[in-house]
Amino acid sequence: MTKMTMVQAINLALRQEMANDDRVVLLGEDIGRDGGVFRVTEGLIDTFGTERVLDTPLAESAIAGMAVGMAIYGLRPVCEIQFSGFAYHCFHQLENHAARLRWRSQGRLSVPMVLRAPYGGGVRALEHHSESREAYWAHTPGLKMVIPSGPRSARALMVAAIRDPDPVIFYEAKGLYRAFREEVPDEEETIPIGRSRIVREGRDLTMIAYGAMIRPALEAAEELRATDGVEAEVIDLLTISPLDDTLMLQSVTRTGRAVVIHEAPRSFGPGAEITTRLMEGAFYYLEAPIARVTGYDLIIPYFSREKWFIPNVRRIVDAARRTLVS
Amino acid sequence: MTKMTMVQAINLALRQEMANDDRVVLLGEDIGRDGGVFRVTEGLIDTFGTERVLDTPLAESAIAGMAVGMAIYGLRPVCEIQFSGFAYHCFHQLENHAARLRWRSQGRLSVPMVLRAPYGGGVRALEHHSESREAYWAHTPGLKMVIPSGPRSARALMVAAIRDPDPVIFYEAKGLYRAFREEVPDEEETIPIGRSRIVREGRDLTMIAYGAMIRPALEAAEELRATDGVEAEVIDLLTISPLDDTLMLQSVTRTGRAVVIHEAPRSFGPGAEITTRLMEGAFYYLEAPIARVTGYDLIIPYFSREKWFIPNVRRIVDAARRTLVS
Amino acid sequence: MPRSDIAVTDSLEYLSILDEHGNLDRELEPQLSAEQLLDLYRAMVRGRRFDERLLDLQRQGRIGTFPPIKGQEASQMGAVFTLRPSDWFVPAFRETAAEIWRGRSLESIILYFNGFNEGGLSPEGRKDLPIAIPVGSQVLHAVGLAWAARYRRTDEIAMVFFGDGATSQGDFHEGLNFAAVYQVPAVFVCQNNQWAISVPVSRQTQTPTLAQKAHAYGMPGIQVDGNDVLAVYVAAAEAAERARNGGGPTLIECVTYRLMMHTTADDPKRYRSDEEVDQWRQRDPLPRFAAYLQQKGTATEQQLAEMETRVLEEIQTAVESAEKRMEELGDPLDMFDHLYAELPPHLEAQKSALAGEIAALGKEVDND
Amino acid sequence: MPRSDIAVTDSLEYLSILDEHGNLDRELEPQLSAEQLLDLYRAMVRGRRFDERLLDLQRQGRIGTFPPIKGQEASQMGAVFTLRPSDWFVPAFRETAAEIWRGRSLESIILYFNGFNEGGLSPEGRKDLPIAIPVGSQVLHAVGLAWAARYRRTDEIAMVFFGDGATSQGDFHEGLNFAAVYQVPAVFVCQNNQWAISVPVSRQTQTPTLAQKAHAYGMPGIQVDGNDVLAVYVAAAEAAERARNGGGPTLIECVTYRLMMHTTADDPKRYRSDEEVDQWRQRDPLPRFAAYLQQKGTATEQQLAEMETRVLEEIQTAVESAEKRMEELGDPLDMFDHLYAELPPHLEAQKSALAGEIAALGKEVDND
Ligand SMILES: Cc1ncc(C[n+]2csc(CCOP(=O)(O)OP(=O)(O)O)c2C)c(N)n1
Ligand SMILES: Cc1ncc(C[n+]2csc(CCOP(=O)(O)OP(=O)(O)O)c2C)c(N)n1
Ligand SMILES: [Mg+2]
Ligand SMILES: [Mg+2]
Repeated sequence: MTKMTMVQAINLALRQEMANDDRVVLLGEDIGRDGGVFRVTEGLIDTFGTERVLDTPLAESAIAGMAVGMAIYGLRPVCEIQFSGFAYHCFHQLENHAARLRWRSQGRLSVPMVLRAPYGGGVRALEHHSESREAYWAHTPGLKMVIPSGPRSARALMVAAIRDPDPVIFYEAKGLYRAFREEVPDEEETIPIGRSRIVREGRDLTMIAYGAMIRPALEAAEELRATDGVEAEVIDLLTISPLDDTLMLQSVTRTGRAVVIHEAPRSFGPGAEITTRLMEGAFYYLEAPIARVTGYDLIIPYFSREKWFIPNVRRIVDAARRTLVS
Repeated sequence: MTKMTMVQAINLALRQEMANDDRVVLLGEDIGRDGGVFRVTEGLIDTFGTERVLDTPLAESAIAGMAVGMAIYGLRPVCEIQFSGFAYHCFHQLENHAARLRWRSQGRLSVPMVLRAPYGGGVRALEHHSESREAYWAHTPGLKMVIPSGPRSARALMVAAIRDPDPVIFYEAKGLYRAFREEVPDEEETIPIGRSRIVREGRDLTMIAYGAMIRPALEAAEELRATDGVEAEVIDLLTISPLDDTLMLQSVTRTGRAVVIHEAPRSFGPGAEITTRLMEGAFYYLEAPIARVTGYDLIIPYFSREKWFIPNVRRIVDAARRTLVS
Repeated sequence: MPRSDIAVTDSLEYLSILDEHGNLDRELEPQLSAEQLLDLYRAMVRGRRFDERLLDLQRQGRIGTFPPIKGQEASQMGAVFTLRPSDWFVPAFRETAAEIWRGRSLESIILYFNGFNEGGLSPEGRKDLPIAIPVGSQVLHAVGLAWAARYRRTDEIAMVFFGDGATSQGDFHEGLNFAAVYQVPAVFVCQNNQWAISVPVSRQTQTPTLAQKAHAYGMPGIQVDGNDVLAVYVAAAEAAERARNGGGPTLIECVTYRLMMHTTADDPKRYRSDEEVDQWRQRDPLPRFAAYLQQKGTATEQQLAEMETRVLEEIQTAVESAEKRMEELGDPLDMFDHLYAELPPHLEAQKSALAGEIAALGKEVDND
Repeated sequence: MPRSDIAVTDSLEYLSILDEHGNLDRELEPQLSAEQLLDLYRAMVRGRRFDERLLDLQRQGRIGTFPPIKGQEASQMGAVFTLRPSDWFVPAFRETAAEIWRGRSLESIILYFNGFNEGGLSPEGRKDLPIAIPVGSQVLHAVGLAWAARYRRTDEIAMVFFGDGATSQGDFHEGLNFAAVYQVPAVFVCQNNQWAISVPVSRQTQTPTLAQKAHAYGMPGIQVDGNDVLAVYVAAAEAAERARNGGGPTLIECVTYRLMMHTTADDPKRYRSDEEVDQWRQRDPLPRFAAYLQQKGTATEQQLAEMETRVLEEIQTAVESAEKRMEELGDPLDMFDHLYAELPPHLEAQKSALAGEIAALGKEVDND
């Protein structure tokens, strides 16, 4: 066990998988010499050389499209898109090809690639550098969409993503990169993709969140206990798609109340699917409308105002209280 | 009043707006000499010349990006993306720019463009030619997402879209292009963007649909009346985003039961947002779980199987019955 | 300090060996064996006749929309003929002759164009990608494949096909740039058939050639008479050898012509003249090559005719077997296969819901 | 029939007028008035000094991340100086000097880099786009603007800036192709500052110049010493005139250097040597131009120093007024403004929910 930041934990996952498996190659802008603008790939070029860590020219569609070709060949490319706000440049490569090739070839070919991208706000970044649009990928059949919530889950999910036989979009909450350290086992650890987990147990209310929203959710849960004597269960999705609704349904069947939290804009966002699954699967157990605490249906504002956009403990607690009194 | 197909009705809207307003210019692949692969722009190049109807080189990002520039200048470009499956090539131009420019410039600049694209199945097309991914655009703040359900609404919404001060993504159900004719007034008609409408009244159940799904919904409603004595209200959204939830909430408050229908894949699709809005706004009136009748979370299969993917009358009736007995 | 011209040192050439009047440049003529020449010719004839048959089937409603290749047989066969089985072949959607040469069955093509996902199954062990409909997008896959081939220290190369229209796409640009930067063993074959649906190449780009676009990437470019299978072969063989020997990528522009409609849903009379088509008919790659084979004594007219007969029989057999096969296919539940390596729970649920509906339907039908 | 070279007829030139040793090519020297020369110099100095001040502010935590322009003043000012107010200016994100020249206030730049959306407000009536962060994407907007300007029968042109890295993007390619096909009045200015963050131009592309990429589009390309404001001016003036007279677009590559970090979040020591930076410091565009002005008798050292002083005062005033302004700004409800021309109902609801929360918070605070 070593205490490390999420940046270090992802670096560890990449390093170990590269050491284990020479099919794993990295490509992206500034990931080599520079170690990535967030230093996630720091030092990997020194260990593995320019043959396995490719500093690419500046073109996201080429990064994704080339990775599709590499993956078809049998490699396990891990590409970095410098910020998720620039992943739309390669949307067509992901939708038209990465997501479809196994299906189009009747299972004969496949695209085991990972596309990493930092997402979300909270680091006073320039515009286009703070959005959360995981719903785009979650709505795309053929892709998997994963978002870890801290160092340990990031490491374990990254290993799983690299080994996954299908394309995985891997969003990294940049607000978590260096926000805290966690014990990460030195030996191998994976978390199966497509499985959520309970990070706090509770009988009165279910909170469903992921990524950078897990910490405010947990804090909100503590506050609710302290001030209202309410025990909130907190579920960390980890995988957004395929969405694991088993745990959340079990939980809501017990609690009857739910708050769904994400940074992404509200409308047509992940919270809508989560809410709908709960409505479909636990309708008769619901005691109150499910509440969404989300980003507004706006572009995330420049950083002087972003704290007003991103859900915080107060908004979560308020929503939980409204849910509890109904 | 003239009876016309949806292709003719959209053509009429374009023709009249072009005649009225020299800011309106069209651009896209094969929209000139060829009149568009579906003939929506047929004859317009003869009337308005190559200066206002641009046959572009083959590049969707350029079509959208050039339209952004034209719109900033003060024109009203209407671009055609030949099939919505190729609109992902210009995702970044739409998300990074079209959707943001008014906001980024504090209202000083704007992008009054329309991006037309045929979507959906039902015409035995090749792969990549039949998808429904309106949720991508609906989840994008700064865009509007419109889908007419027949000739008359297509004409009236197209006029509104062209006149709209903000960027509008306009999906045309290709299965409706020549499916039926409707009376379309010769004189001007518009439907306000952001407003849904009731296309069939009923007290027992609310069906919410749009585009090509309105006809099977109406047929299902007839069947339910005939066989079950049930009166279904059918709401045609017309605009997907901004989503008008007023009418649907009023309706469900009365009926207590709802079925949401779309061709798009189910998970993280438009139905999730619609369901969630109903859950949020009419929770205490709901008598049964809201049902979704949608495409599966698959790529729409090649045409020999597509009828099994696209929601049909039988599936809608079944879902309605399940909703009614709960 | 001055104002001076900058010289571009990458080569840019035009190549033609056997022209439409039968003139042959003996110095440039490739040394192909009789067997190779006949293989080439047979593949071109197979492409032509199968195309014609597909058009019939389409007109009879027995298959859906498809893109005819007529006129482009030399341009694709001359190029793909230089590949080894161990090389990677990355088609666009108008390379039917090349696909068949690489081992794709006629049946699978019929299935595909009749809307059966089963038509996507590529021959096992073959290094062929399925067709790519999103124009230009496949260029990047070839770059990735070629990169991986070199990473694995093989002598494999990747050859990718695309049209004149595709050169306008960002993916073409990004792909050629990456290929040149990484000096991957790739050959980029542009079938310039003069049209991208209704847009002529003169309105697709302002440049007089497509080959010169190579200069934007620092790679050699060559323009060849794409209806001259010998010229295409020579250009492709050179490019393939260069790639194999670590010399990096090449852009080849084959100047050819789409003699038929864009797809069967298209009506070319709307945008181009019969005269233009007639002119290009004079330059048909097949008769030119047939005459060459006869002059050279590689085959008699009679032998070539027999070859045609055998090809037609082969096609007939394939059509029959495909139609039989399609009667058996079509289980809707199959659409849930192959999206992911493992079916996730939500799709499992959707699949069994559909299975339930189908079972219920069956009962209804039984009860009728 | 044979194998023959294809000649590319579009021009490709290199231009330098005033080199780093002070050598001047008098034949090519542009005829600029003293006033124009001083305007140019002042704009370059303003760019330089403001940049330095922004860096101070950033290091003191008074603004957020920003991209310094130091070293690129000539490359942007020489080009933008040729525009008329009625022309369109389309920047990337490293054209601060050019933006200011066009009329953007120093305050708005400070606001922008300190995370205030209000910094996006461009000067009224100005035909300037806001900066574009998604690399290369703005190239297409310039094409649309230029097209529209011609459609409206104006004599306006559009000039767009981008970096060496941007030339790898599909949008660059698509934009130049569209521009050439439609022969729009656009000038494409590539500031080749040798680096795209940590990637040197030699790994961005295999071509020895970026200017030669013009040949892929059938337009003239010219490479200029981007640290020589006279050369940049001459090349841009020619291109602008060509565009204005219906001669179509031009690609200009300004060979320059980013003397500082990519942005203040970057550490260039990770990827480039101090020696390289030092070499380029010798080629700094400012001293070169200052010496020219003095030799020519346009201004004395003393006068130039006074100009600097006034520029510094101007900057000081702007910083003070921006900081004052920012104290007043920041109402969170403002983030709901300007997304759409009219606020739709769901956003109206979200806005009033937030207003309610803020009011409640206010009360809480009051109750404390
Ligand atoms: C990205 C994309 N945009 C549009 C289309 C529709 N489309 C199919 S083929 C075609 C023209 C292709 O022209 P070209 O590249 O010259 O190939 P050709 O058809 O002549 O073989 C178009 C516009 C598509 N398939 N993909
Ligand atoms: C589409 C996109 N991808 C990645 C980035 C991140 N990024 C910002 S600037 C930059 C390098 C740009 O290099 P260049 O075009 O040479 O301009 P310079 O920074 O040198 O002025 C990168 C990779 C971005 N802003 N947009
Ligand atoms: Mg073509
Ligand atoms: Mg640069």
